[in-house]
Amino acid sequence: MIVRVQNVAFDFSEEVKLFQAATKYSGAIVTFSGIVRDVNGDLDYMLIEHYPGMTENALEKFSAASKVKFDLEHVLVIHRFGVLRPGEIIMMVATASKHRKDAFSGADYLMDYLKSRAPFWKKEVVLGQPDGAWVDAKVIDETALKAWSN
Amino acid sequence: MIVRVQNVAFDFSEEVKLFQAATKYSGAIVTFSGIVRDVNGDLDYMLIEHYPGMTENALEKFSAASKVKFDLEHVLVIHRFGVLRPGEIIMMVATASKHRKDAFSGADYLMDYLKSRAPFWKKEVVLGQPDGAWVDAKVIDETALKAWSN
Amino acid sequence: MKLNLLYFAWLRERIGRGQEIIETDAETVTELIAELILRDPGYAAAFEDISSVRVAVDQNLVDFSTSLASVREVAFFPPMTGG
Amino acid sequence: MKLNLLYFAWLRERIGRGQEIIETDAETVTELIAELILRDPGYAAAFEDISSVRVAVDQNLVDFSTSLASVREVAFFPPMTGG
Repeated sequence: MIVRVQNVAFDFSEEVKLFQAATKYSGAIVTFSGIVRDVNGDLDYMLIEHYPGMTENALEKFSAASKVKFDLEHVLVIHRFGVLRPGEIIMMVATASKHRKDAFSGADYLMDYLKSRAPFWKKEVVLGQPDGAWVDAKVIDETALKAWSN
Repeated sequence: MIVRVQNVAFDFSEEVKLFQAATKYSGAIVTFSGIVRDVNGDLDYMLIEHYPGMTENALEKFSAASKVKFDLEHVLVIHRFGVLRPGEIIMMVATASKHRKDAFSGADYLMDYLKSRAPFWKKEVVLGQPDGAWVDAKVIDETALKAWSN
Repeated sequence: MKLNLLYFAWLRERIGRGQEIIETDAETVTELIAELILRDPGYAAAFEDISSVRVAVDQNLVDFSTSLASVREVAFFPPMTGG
Repeated sequence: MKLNLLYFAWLRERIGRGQEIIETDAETVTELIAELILRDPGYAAAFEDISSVRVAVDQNLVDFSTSLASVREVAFFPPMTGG
């Protein structure tokens, strides 16, 4: 299980290679990656703030929970903070399991927890408006999270 | 949408890089990869047979269906055939969407169709038994597929 | 009519070939299978447990009751195991 | 008692600082918020819509009714938006 919270960019392809190499018996690997997108053509950058210490603890906790709940051999979570430009990868998760449904569910579960329970906040700064605007949490994200307890 | 059925190995990391570069507005990318595993320590190789022509048509059809059903910007499917050694990547799918749930569901759906409806057959050849044994289809795979029509 | 027949995986192995062209008057897949079974023990072994056999006509998965009218290619194989 | 307070995102911006150490007798998070609001308009603005505020004590997400007994760090922030 690997959890990293970092300011610098990471190489998704390289991370997946290392992740796969660190598994022995998993026939199924699922990855998720989140990318900064400039949907309206005016995004200067995205600023990600986080709560050092609590962030790492929360991600470790969710990763460990997903590992047990879905019988995962290996779990990886990397999340960036600071200034990110359009096209950059914000974060990734990877899960490895014997069974593809577990690998899918593990990654999906981990993403739901990460979205709504890991202390990250995003601000979008568009060109000409240097103050930026904090991204609002979505009701559907909270709903998705609660579905796992049913 | 890209579908490839090939004998030669492919570079998963490189494929994901190209896949991401080919998307414009998708903030969420999900990948699945299947890997040959030597669980009992005696696997010589896996042999994958397929139905040329029908395979490509089936994969194109499922990819197009997943694209519409889950509002995906881009879909990639690569599946190998022939002799594959332990540790080699058998196949991969990648999905890109605005919303993470769509990217997850699209990849999951595509995998369920690919597993049970694309004309591939796997034979495992263990050391000392050159005839090998055809892998049986699983009831849970058929059940998973039918769940999408509910 | 002339039909191009294809066999995959263990059906191919039991029948002893992957492809053949036959002349038949079978009107459905079921009739075609009945005809093949009479040929030799390999076919009989291949079609022994019909619940483990799938069929595609002109590259589309179909039921055994499907008509062979204007069909050019019929493929028999076990349940698929890709991925 | 001494408490280390942390503020994130727009709570930090409204309060005008990200961290401070205060001396308080507040027994619960709710009492602490009530005390902070009286300080200056920045705090009042930050805690105006309490349904948009989340709290962690010693790095665990909790309810506002949580006791501050033996707590060392309290963090206030909006609903999280990672991923």
